[in-house]
Amino acid sequence: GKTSEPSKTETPPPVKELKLATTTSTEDSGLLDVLLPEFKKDTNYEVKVIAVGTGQAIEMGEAGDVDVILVHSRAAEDKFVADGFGVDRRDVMYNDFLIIGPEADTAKIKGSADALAAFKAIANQQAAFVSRADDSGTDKKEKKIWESAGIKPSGAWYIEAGQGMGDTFRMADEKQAYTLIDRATYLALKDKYNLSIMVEGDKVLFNPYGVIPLNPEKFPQADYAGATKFAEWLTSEKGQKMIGEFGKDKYGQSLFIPDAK
Amino acid sequence: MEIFVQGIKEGVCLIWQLDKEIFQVTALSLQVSLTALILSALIGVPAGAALALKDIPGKRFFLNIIYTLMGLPPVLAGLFVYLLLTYRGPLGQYQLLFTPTAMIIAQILLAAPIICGLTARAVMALNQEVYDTAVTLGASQRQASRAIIREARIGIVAALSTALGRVIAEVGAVMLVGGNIRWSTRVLTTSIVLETRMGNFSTAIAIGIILLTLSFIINTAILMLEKRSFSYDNTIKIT
Amino acid sequence: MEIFVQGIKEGVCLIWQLDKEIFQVTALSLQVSLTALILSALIGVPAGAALALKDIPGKRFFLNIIYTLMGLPPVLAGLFVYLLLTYRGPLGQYQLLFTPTAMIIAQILLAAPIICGLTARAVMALNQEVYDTAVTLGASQRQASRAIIREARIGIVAALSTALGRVIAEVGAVMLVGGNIRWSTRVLTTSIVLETRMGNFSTAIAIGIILLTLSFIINTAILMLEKRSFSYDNTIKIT
Amino acid sequence: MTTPLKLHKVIKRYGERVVLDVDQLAVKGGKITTVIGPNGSGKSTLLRIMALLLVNDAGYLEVLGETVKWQKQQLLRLRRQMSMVTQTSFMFQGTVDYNVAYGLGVRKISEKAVQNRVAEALEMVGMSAYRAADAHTLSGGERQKVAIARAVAIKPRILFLDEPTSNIDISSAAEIEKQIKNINKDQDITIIMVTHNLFQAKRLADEVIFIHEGHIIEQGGQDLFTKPQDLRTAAFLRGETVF
Amino acid sequence: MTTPLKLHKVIKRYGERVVLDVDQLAVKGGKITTVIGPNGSGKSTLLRIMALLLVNDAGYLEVLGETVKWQKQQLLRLRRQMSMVTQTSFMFQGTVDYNVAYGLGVRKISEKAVQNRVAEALEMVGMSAYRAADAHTLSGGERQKVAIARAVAIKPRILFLDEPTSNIDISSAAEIEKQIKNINKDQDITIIMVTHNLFQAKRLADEVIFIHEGHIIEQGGQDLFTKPQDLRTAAFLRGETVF
Ligand SMILES: Nc1ncnc2c1ncn2[C@@H]1O[C@H](COP(=O)(O)OP(=O)(O)OP(=O)(O)O)[C@@H](O)[C@H]1O
Ligand SMILES: Nc1ncnc2c1ncn2[C@@H]1O[C@H](COP(=O)(O)OP(=O)(O)OP(=O)(O)O)[C@@H](O)[C@H]1O
Ligand SMILES: [Mg+2]
Ligand SMILES: [Mg+2]
Repeated sequence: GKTSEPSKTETPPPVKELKLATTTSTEDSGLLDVLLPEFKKDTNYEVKVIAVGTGQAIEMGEAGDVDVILVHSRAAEDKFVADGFGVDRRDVMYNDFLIIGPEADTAKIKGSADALAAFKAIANQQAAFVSRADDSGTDKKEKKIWESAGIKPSGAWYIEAGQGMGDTFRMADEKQAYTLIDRATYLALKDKYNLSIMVEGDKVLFNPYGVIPLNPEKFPQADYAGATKFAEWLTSEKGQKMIGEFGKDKYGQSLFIPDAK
Repeated sequence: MEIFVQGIKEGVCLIWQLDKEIFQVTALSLQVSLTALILSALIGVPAGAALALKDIPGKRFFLNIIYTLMGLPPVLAGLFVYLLLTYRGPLGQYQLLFTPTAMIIAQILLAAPIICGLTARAVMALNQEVYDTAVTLGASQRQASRAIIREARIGIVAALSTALGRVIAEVGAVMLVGGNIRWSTRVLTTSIVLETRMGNFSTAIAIGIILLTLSFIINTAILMLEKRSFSYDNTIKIT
Repeated sequence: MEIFVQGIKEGVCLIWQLDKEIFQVTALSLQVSLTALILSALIGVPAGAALALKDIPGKRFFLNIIYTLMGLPPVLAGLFVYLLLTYRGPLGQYQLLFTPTAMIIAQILLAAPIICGLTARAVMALNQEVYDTAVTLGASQRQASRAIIREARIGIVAALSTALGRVIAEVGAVMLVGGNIRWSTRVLTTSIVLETRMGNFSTAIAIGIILLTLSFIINTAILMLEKRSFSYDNTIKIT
Repeated sequence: MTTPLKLHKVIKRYGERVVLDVDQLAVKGGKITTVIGPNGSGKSTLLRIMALLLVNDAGYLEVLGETVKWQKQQLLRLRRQMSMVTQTSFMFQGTVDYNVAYGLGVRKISEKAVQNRVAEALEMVGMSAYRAADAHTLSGGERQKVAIARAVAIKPRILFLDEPTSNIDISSAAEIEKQIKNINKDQDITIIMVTHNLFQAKRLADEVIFIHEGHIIEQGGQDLFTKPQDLRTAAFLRGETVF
Repeated sequence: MTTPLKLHKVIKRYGERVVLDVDQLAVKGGKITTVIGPNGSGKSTLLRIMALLLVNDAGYLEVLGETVKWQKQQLLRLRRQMSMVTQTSFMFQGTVDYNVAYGLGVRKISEKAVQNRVAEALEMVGMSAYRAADAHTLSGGERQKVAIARAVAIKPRILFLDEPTSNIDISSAAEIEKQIKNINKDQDITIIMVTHNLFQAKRLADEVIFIHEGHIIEQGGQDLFTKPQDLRTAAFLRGETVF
């Protein structure tokens, strides 16, 4: 290959760095790989992505080790802001959760649009269900549905994996069990495993993502300007359009629905 | 750093309250890692000695492979076992995935090369005299190898300590093939990861301290066993 | 198991196509792990030799602590460094979190006890004669220690191989303090985890194979260096 | 008279250098053969080959009537009938007892018989008081005595001794020489012994072998000491350098 | 006449057992002192204490005019003026050259001077041809020769020799004895030598020490060999067991 670059004479403006803590779903789905280069072009900000569980992402925000967080756990986000760690939370997008399961469908829930009923059926049948049980956004959502359904899940059929989404999907496949999964991860991984969609479209399954810059008063070292630029860009017309388009070419549908107000 | 103090306090509390879950998790950690360690020793020590002693072609290459496998990434070892045990895999029919057995198999993949490699090195540090003396007194090759292993004991005990450290601290492989299932395949290390991911740093540290205490106790036991077999302290005395 | 074949093929392809990202990731892995290894050796070898030789009170206890730390869970080491380097932590002002430096620090915590413990054992396997001969020829304590380390070389090289295996394969600590940031702190092991999480098993295997190849090359280099310093092959010959 | 050891055109090389080149050698059964020669002449090498510890590069040897094939079962069978005191008297980690019992242990002899034989062998070399001592704390001479006891305890048919009394005091050495003669006579053991002490060689020898630069220059009875045939032998016996 | 080595009520114990108990001992400077005695009588222990390799449990010693405090700087200063051939002639891994140069290397002597001294020392023991050989492949006698060269190369003021010729052939031993006498005279080196060879002890000794069960029974000149004062000395010299 060539060793010499064409022209190194003109010095490009210095690239600034921005640290983003986010959940694994945004990185693993490939969304950020599409958005960030465009964001860099527009603002000259290089975003460093630290993809962890929602709990850990929020903890990193509270410690002041990043500049901005992009997570999905409304209650925790509100608390984050209320406690003064972050400011200006903005809605960015939502995706939705699915209940997936094996073809055999012992709980007979396929095709239903009622998540509560489906969870009840699973519990009644004691059909194997893998829970992430890791306090992630998905896990919190699942716990809430059980609560609404008035069930305290326990027993051999209720498997608490304590792992990320991809690993939980893998385990559910091995065990031919039901599980709750976000659409983005499901679409990205569905070809690898043998589980299909049982329940979708229920309002309770919606999963909103919010972006929150760190509070500049509490964390003067954090790049508030950059974080705000990032939040603004994500919620701008351009950012929203890109989010809406993402995944259409590959899966024939959007993975994330933009919903910035 | 007060989070460490808090972690230690919390660790003591967990043990003090005889927390049922932490006991079960600790017991499983012990069971899996000790079983893996013992089985790895049964494979690794003779294999290492043989590798050091036998004049097989490509011996250096083999040794090199073993040293390389000492650095087998746990995730890769886990992946390998996973692909063997998955229901679509060659051993799928035995339904071993997400069981302690699977975790033991994966940990053997990690521990056996360490024991084998370090045993080989300990044996290689010995002199010809050991072998000559044994066989000239009528030892068979097998008996002489046993004499050699006995002389290399210090190095072999180090191998065991190292391998123990590797498996008891390891998380990538057991997470993948065990699945970190509560009440079933959750061990200390996977708990630490889980708590860390949930942002519960002090709980993570508490569990870590339980793990270190455990491994301190096992190491003490190993060293006691070794010590008992010597009357004379033959470490170098410097003046 | 055809997924392994596919993984190997993919690995070769990745290298063949001079994939820019995999090169960067590999280079960072190398840089971080080798730096950590070298710094750990600079700490661990003298410390291990001193621990084996010096008649300090509570020596056995110290040794035991070192053996225990050989089994420090990477996540715990990572957590420790994280809490040191976090914005409000004692070293927060240096902004080292999520940098290769942080990864190196964490890996030193893992590698140094291994090198120290195994060096101590290798030295303990030597006889009084080494020391006596050195000092009677006029060596100072320091020079005699160097002679001892030289005699224990076989064991110390084993320590280096083991520590290398530990750090290059380790994921928990670098993930936590490095953050697995693309183009910045992503290394081979964190890539493997990422790919596994995304279900890309063959890519994970491909990267794993690159990692193993790397560690094979480094081990070969270590052994060559060691070999070069000996003319005579003094391994035991069995008949 | 039997010949338990025969060598035919046996050669041993290290790299380029030929360190042993024995055309023909027959060791007389039931006799004491002493081997003498300068440092580096190949005495230990010869003993190690005869004791089947070192493989020759050319030629072959016959041990106890069998041509040595260097094959596992045969080696074990032959080795079980011989033992050796090596020049360094290497001791296993453990007590004196452990060391002397080792050769009996590998033969799966009853525990009681082992104890008796160990006691007897240590008595013979005057080391009974050291049974429980750690073998690595012994003095130079004590170690050699234990090594002798260890080799004798198994009652071999052939006993190789490589400078066994070099660090032993004169009165003990005299006692050990007496014992060597005794076991040679009483138990009909063939003994091959290397020594630099020409007086000792002469006192013990039924046969003498003089080695020089890897070659057996002369072999004979007591006459060899008084009427050496070769000039080099004569020079060596006079204490002159043989180069 | 100087006394480079003095011992006062020096005791060494291992566990319960007292292996050395020297009330008073003065070694004459510039002389050759030979130490004789049965196995296990404490000869090597005595040498190791005098060479500052082993700490005594009671009493004190004076070396080269200084009372030994077993303190780092002093030890190094004193050790740099002595060297020892140990009973086992331990060799470092590496070539013969490496071993002989070791003591010069630690003294940071110029590379050229090192080469000269190494060559000279190996010449002295007739091992010049083995400079490049690996020290661990040497024969027993060759190893002792190299150990002697190694100790002599540094030109110490006190030289300890613990049975240095036990595995060396008679003509080489005679040559080495001559060299020992030479360096004693020419370089004014005080030499303390343990040997079981009474002829050798007699040939070399300006002074003789007889040790028995850890005690110095008798010390004297050549007379000691002909007219021993103590019954135990007499018995030992006659080759009788001294128990
Ligand atoms: N592994 C080896 N590599 C190279 N040379 C060797 C090796 N082993 C022995 N030699 C050489 O072979 C020669 C003969 O050695 P051997 O031990 O048989 O001598 P020896 O007659 O027993 O001498 P000594 O009386 O000193 O014990 C020596 O010069 C020695 O250096
Ligand atoms: N570390 C030790 N522990 C216990 N006993 C020891 C230790 N070292 C030496 N001894 C004993 O001390 C006694 C004296 O040993 P030393 O080596 O001084 O004897 P020596 O006179 O040199 O004998 P030799 O002529 O056999 O070399 C011996 O009986 C020996 O067993
Ligand atoms: Mg020899
Ligand atoms: Mg001695």
